Amino acid sequence: MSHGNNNLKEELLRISGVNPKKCMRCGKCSATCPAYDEMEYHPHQFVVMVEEGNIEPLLNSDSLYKCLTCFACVERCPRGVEPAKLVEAVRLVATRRQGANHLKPDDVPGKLDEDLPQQAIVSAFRKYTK
Amino acid sequence: MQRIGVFVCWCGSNIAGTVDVQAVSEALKLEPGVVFSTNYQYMCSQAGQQIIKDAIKEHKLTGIVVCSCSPRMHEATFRKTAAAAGLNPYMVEIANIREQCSWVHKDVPTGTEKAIILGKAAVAKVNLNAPLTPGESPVTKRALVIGGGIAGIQTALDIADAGFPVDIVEKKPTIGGKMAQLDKTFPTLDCAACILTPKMVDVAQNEKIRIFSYSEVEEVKGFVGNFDVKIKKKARYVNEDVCTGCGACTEKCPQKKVPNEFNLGMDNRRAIYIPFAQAVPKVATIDPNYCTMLKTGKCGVCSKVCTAGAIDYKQQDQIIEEKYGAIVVATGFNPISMDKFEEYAYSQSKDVITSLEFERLTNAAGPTAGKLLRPSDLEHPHTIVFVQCVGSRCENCAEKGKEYCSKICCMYTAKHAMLVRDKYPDTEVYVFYIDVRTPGKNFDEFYRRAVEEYGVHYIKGMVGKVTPEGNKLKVQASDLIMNKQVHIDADLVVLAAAIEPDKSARPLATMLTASMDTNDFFTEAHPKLRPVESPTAGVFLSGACQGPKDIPETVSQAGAAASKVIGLLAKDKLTGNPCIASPNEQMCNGCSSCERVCPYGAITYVDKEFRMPDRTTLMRRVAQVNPAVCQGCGACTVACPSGAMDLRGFASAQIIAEVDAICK
Amino acid sequence: MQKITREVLIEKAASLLNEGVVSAVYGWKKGEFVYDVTPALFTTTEELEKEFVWGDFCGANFSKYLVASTRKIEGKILVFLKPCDTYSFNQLLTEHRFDREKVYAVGIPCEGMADVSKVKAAAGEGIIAIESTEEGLAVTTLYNDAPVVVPYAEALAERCINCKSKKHVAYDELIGEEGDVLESGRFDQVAELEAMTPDERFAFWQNELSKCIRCNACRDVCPACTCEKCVFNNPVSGAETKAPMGTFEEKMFHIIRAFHVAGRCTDCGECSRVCPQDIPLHLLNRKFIKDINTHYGEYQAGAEVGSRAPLVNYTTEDVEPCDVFERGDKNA
Amino acid sequence: MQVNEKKPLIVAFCCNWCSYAGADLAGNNRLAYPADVKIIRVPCSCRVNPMFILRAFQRGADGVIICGCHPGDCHYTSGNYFTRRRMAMLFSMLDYLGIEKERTRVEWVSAAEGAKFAATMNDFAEKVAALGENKRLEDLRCKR
Repeated sequence: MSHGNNNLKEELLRISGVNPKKCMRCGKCSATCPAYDEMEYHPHQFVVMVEEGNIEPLLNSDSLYKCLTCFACVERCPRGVEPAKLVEAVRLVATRRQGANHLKPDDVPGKLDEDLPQQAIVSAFRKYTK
Repeated sequence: MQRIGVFVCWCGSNIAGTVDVQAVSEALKLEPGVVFSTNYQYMCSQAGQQIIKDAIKEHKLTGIVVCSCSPRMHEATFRKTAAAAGLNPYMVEIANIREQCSWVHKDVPTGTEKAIILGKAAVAKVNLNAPLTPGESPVTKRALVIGGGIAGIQTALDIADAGFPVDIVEKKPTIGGKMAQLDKTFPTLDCAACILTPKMVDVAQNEKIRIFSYSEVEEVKGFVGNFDVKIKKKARYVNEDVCTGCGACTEKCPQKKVPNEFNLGMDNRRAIYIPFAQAVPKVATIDPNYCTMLKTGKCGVCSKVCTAGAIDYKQQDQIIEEKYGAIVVATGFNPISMDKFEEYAYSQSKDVITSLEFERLTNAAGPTAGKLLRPSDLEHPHTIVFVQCVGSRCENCAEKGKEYCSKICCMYTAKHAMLVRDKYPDTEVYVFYIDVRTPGKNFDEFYRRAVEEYGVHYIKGMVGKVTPEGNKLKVQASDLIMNKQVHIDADLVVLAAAIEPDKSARPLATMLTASMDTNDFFTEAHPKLRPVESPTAGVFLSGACQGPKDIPETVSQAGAAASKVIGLLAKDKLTGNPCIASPNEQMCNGCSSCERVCPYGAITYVDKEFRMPDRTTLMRRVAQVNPAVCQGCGACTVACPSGAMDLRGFASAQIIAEVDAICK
Repeated sequence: MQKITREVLIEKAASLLNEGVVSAVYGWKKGEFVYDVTPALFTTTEELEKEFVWGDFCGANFSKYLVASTRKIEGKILVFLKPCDTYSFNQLLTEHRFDREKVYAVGIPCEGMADVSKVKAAAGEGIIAIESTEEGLAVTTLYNDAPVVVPYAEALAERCINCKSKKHVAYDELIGEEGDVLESGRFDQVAELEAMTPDERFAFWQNELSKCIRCNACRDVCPACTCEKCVFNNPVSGAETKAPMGTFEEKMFHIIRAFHVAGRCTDCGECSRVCPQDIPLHLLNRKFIKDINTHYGEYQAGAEVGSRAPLVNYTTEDVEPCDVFERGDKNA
Repeated sequence: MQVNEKKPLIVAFCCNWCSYAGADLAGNNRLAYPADVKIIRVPCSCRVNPMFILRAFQRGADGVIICGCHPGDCHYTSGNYFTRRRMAMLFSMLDYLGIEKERTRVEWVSAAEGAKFAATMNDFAEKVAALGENKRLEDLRCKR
């Protein structure tokens, strides 16, 4: 059922060194994940979705940045699939796609927070955009 | 020089249609050694065979070549024909000019040319054939069963039933094995003891069966039909023949703090003990690691209370030597250690238990007399979480778990869940599973009953973490169907631990030269067609020593192994395959290369005396092939650096002669 | 230049002979020329004093001699083993080729042995004397007045340049300091050959093997070739040949020989040392060792007694024969 | 024999239990493959000594193929595992000596794989024919 982006999948597998085919869908990674409730896509979904080539939703999801990289999923996975490495790889691809543009003007309103000094936003905007 | 007869078969038009049979028989007449050559419509027919028989007699043939169909079809036929005419059957070679010539090639010149070449190769081979006689060896009509669990018990009973004497060697003080520890059995839920203990009694009462309990196999020598076995009967410090099993000693023994292995350490026994009420033999055993008398020389209570005078502190290990014709391995399994699975807090909380421990907790003869109580505070648990596949199907954690599926866990977990809900409907039961595997008669129905009738909560997903907090166990798991992480406050967590072969199996396999896989399960001679035989002739496999198995499967394999043993013991003599390896001792280096590749352990080494040209003698290590054990694969012949090892019937010189004839 | 002296070895041998611990000693003695040092069996201290030699041409590995001599000689035999020799020693023990009880093994350090071909190339033919000096080998020939000094680095035999181990894996007693297993570049040349095209490889080997005169020296010196009867001497083996009748037989001889010792060859390099035609025979053996290491896991024959040689072993996951060519061969 | 065009000669060593039976099945199903393929029956592929292979080349074979049971299905449980190691090593060595690697092959053919047997032989014969005569392991004294 490979309908998605195969080039991207290849790249992710190469970066991470993970073989998602080894996953037997037990969900122990997600069972052990401390950031589970924060995430839209959970560790086991990363594995399944990458395998299916359904990667865009992952790239656009905040889940990427909710992963604590605690490696509990890697430690507990009975098949040695290492989901955290896959999350890391997706994160890397997302970062690379942005180029030097780490912050878009559209992102700013969402980041606004009463406690945050305006100056910080402005300097971040300078620093993280091309 | 051989006198060879060549017989070319037409096989009606099957061969004659694409091969000029007349030309073939004419051409082969000119080959070295050939004194007679003919062709006939159907060589395998009565008349055809008669032609061969007559020619053997008339032309004093020493070897024959039949150019016909595949040897897999009629080699046996023509060997019999030759034997009937007084020729050694192994002087027959077949040139396959039907399946591998006339049927696959289209025109007559091509077919004829190839048929001639194949015929020449067969003639070249027969020129180097030598008469072979199959070896014979007697059969000791007694079987040894190693392991006294349900597999060993059933095998022994079946063999004894056929009238052959059987010895069971069991390392524990009683037979019964794992099944004796179980409470109920799936899928019928009859009590394990109710169906097992009568069988144990049958074993004890069967006069064909001897039980060596508290004993281990020390050494195995010999080969199929003729094994010499040394059995070590460990000192139990109780005279078995005198002890009545009254149990007085086990009540009076002052050493009360010995972990009871039968209840998996969940309660204590005395230093002198009978493992359980229905033990066979029902004889007490003193545990030398705990007995004050044996350790310090002061106590002697058991001796004083024993009215039969059975206690013998001076008893020594005893070696029993016996001959056997067949050996059945039934060494069984154990759950793997849970210590390394920190995430389940097995070693942190008494209330995280294995399924086997759960069996004891629900067993009427167990530490809680059958009441389901938490080990930590003996309270009744209201929420129970079962975790499946703990250590099974675990690929990356070789030091922790096993790569294979343990097969029995799905079913016993369904059983446990169902029993809990049946006895204690106020208890919530959750089962976390990856897959539920229930192939087997009435198995899936059983599992569905647990869900549908008993309301067990089956959740697809694994438990990630168990944290003891107060008197609760915080269970964090994933529910893959609902795509959420679930948190359950459980009172009891039951781990379906993977099973592994008993630790005694590996050294035993070495003794038996029986092969094992990387998981230490015994390998079968053929995975489909010979599932109860080990590749080592005369060694049979019964039960979980060969792979994870439930009771019905174990019992059927036990019966199958028994029938194989009976088939072997029913023979007075074993006739071997004469096409076996044989070493040229003059050329043998004794280097052990051949031994290492032999799948059957047929090769041993002896120090042999050689007379040297200068009239001195020399002792040198040389290989010997046991003709009763060798199956004739020829692996050794290539491993041998000096070429000392050769294979009868497929000798190097013969194969080279064929190569030469084909390439000429 | 060797660190230990001849005197130390003679003293050790003499004392063991005199104490009656051993009844004979394997050592080196001068051959016809200074550089063709030959193996010898000494039974008296007088012989030792007179003929025992130790220096940069004592390459001979005695392990193999133990097979025959332990059968003939009463009592123990003292054998001096350089680190690489100890591997052969162990391999022979693995194959039960001699009785360990009949041998007293003394491990001695080795700084690498000289290759006479290299010395001749540097100093010329007609060598009449070679002196080991601090700077190198001082070589006196018939044609020069003053000795030519060949630095050790230039004289070192190929197998010693790529020394795999200075550690002794077997001995009863060790003289001098123990060394370590080394990282060597011994497979570099094999890799170079592998990187060639098949035609280039064929040309290379055709050229090398056609030099073979079938003197059998490689076989006779090889510590893995201790068969009671060699297949090449056995008329029924199908491999018996006596003379290099054509290019096929040279190839067959070396292929079969390399295959027979595959997994058992410790890479001691004796074959190449003794080859009168300077054929790089070690490159055949190293090819097998390299393949074994690549496909079946690192294995050093003789590193321990009783280990199971790779070709009498298997795993169910082994590489398929069609896939062994996939090893960086750009032409594959 | 016609000498106009020399046909390649192929020696196939087949184990008795799987591949030889597979060849028989190819026959039963009348699946054609070149007559240049000549089969030698051995009890197990592990009986094949490298000596036999070299001998075949010496005597004029242009290709040698060894067929055995699939790994794990050996009638003798482990014979073909040894074959696999030995032949991997031998073929690698032949390749190292510059001998065309297409001239040698190991193929696992079960007793049920008649079609695979025929296809394998067709393919192998074609590859060997494409290489032409065996020159690199020939023995001039044994020329046909």
